[in-house]
Amino acid sequence: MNSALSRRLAFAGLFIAVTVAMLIPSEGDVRVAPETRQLYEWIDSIPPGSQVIVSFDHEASALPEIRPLALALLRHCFERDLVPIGVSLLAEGTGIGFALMDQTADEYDKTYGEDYAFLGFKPQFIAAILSMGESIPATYPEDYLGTPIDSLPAMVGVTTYDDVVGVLSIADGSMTTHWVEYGEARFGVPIAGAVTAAMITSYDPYLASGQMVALMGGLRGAAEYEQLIGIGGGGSRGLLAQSVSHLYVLAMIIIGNLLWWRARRRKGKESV
Amino acid sequence: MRRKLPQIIVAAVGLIMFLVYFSGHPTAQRVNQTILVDYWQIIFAFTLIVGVIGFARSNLQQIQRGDGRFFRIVSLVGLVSMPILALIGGINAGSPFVWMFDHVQAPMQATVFALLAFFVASAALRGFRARSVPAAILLLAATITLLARSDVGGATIAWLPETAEWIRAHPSMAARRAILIGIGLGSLTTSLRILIGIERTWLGSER
Amino acid sequence: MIDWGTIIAGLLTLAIFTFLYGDNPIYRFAESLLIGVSIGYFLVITWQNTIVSLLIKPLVSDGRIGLIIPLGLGLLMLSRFSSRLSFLSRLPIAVLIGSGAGVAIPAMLDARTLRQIDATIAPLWTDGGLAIGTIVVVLGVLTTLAYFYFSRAQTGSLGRISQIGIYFLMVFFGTTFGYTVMSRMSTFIGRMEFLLVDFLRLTQ
Amino acid sequence: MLVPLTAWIEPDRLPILIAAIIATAIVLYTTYHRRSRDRYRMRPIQGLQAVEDAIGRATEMARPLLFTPGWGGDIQRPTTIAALNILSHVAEKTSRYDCRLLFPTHDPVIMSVAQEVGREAYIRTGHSDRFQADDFAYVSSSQFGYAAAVEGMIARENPASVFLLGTFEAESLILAEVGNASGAIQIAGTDSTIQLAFFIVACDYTLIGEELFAASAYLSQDPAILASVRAQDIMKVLIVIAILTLLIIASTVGWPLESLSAP
Repeated sequence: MNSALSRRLAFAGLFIAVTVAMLIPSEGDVRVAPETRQLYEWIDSIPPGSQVIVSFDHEASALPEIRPLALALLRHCFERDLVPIGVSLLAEGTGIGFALMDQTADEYDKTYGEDYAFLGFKPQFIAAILSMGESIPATYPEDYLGTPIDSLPAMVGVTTYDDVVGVLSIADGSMTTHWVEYGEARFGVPIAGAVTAAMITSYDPYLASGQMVALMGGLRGAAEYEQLIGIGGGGSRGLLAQSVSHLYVLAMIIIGNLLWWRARRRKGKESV
Repeated sequence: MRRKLPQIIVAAVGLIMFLVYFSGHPTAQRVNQTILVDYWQIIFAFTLIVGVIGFARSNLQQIQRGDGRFFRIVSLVGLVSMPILALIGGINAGSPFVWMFDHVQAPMQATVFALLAFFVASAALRGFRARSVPAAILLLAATITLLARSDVGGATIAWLPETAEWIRAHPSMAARRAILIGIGLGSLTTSLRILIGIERTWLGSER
Repeated sequence: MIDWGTIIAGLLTLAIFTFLYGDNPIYRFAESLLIGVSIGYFLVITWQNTIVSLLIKPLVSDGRIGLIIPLGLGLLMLSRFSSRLSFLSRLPIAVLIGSGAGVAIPAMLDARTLRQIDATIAPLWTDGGLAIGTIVVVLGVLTTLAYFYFSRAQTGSLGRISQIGIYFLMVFFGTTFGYTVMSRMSTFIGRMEFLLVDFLRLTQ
Repeated sequence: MLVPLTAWIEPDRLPILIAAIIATAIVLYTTYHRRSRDRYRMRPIQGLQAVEDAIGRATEMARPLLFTPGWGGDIQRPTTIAALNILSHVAEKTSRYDCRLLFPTHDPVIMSVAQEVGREAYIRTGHSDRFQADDFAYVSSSQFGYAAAVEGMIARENPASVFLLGTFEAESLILAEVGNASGAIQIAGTDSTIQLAFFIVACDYTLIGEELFAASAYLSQDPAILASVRAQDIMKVLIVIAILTLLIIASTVGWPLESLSAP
């Protein structure tokens, strides 16, 4: 079979498998991974009224995975009456982060400026993280909407990382690393991460060493978190399609190996 | 002079930034803040302008030459339309600028990202062969991880999730930690070389 | 009312998917548009958040004259358009590179080296017997470090040790591959959800 | 001006200062101690020959060579610097053989520096007339805008060889798969560990993590860069000794200090 054809067949198979799985309704409980529970318990232990920085360190492309994670976390924050302060290290996280906070705040009748705030984007992430550690008001003289931040009740008493409980980095890439290596290492601010599944293993050493307080990831992590807070959402949907797609990839690996073995045996016979 | 002065600046700024790390003194903090916010961020913004002008210029040249004219024009229209929309309607929720982001940029980006799912499938079919012991180990670890995180209708093998978690927290984490240490050292020595002035690649030509 | 936003988003989504069959003008149109729009978006956001909020406003309304220096350095970047003066752009780049290197040294030493060494150290045996997890971690860290040792040929005992390091690396790559597959599939499922639910309205 | 020293220095950061001084001393020693420097030989990294072959192939086929440093890095990142070192070597070769060199990037600063590096290499070989600054292009800062641009470039310009060296994130597999489908020889190298599994599968040769730094030293044979590879190796030996010693202490008498470094 030529390679262009086999590629297209593999593509078509994935399309069909996922589409079919999505049209079948599915429900059910999932096993909650310990790391997801750890993040849940960390947020649950924060006293109401405390400010926490929520950093939207992702782009629009990762939304399918990021959105359920962010929504579950923001809902938990608002339910516990925490005061999330939104920032973004990537330009595209800005609009998305603001929209997500807006949406969840509405669900819990929270008022902008009092119960939460959104400061927006600063380019050059390392510089942004370090300069917030020296002074948040100097880094963000005004919020995303152009209001001077000293007029926002939500920002009262917040000048450096010492005045917040921690940073919750919602990331689709390595931005959380920079929070750990510059924010935590230098200013000692606790870092928790909610990241795409792909990124999760790269943060394992930081979790193991205590440089991160908690870490969860992926659509699956979002589904687990939704189960913990008892609010269904995007994570729980699509889980069947997710599992089917995993099995599809495993099938591809097995078929690829079988074909290769057969070809090798045939070649071996010819040479004998 | 054309090479000396930049090198002096690098060494001076680098040393200052290095030293203020160890100080919590208000003066040190102010210096830190000035360099990080005023210098770093503002200079970056100007380099972006340079990049954008370069992009526009090279596209215009190619339009004149006639290669891919239509597509170059599409790019330029896209590029110019965003600042214009921002000027007209601002950048807050509900503005045309945000509409463009939500309905043009974001869906396309997410779809380019989604192409990856297909490339993963074809790479799995073509590339992952148990050719050698290391390759077989890679495949085994991948299989355990994937199976542990797929439960169709609640059906999973009982010991699988815990095994997968143990692998991730121990052997896998250990290798990642060693890579982290190694890259940390690599970054450290490169940074030191830049400050000392041994590393001059970034300076480019003599002219 | 026709929801033009969803229709446009849906068509553009399909246009990108056509690349799976091969490069074609429809894809190329979408790609060109994406490149242009994304540069425009980034330019606007950076202009608003940096040039306006950190430079123009503080300089004009608060009279922070000191900002003239970074402004001047920034303007020097524009010298790149002249081949005679382009060397001037090295000065602002020097500020970026110098400060980046300066902040990286302590960060790399602390976050990546000392803290990770610290986390590796734990008793290898306790009252309950050997601490298997710790032993595996220590073995993994040391053998993988040996693989990244460049000063000697990987033969003899160093070769054997670093071979074990390769096995650990492969476990890491395998685990990571598994998680990455999950991520990529989630993204694809997300796009399909948009196509099936919002665009084609085939399901709820 | 008498100020207590503690007002200026945070005591809990002292271990890092000490470590930084040791590291600096090691780098200075390996760079400037001439005798030990001249004796030093780095082990060849497997498959670096592939770099030369890839350049040769592009020339023979009279097709361009594409080099891109990935979306994740900026100019401050040592990975980027290492990639630019390799770029300098590659550009020297392409200038001699008059082979077109494409360098798309997501970062305007990297673009500026790469143009300088490229121009310098072309001047060195006496072929400054062949240098095309516009081929060192800023394409888009957005991850998938960049990916789409490079992907399109690979599909259309049909490069004979593709170098993916630098900091990559999710775009890695898009680029590697498209390059693979186009039949290009691909050499990848990155410290972005998650992407390595994909590069290993889709590319002809992959430099893992630190090997990228080492490759830039090996290719340039620049004594200063070689010296820093050696410095890293010395530090690694120190780390291994430290871990082993502390492990023995921790396992026998128990570790007396709470933590090695700042909280």
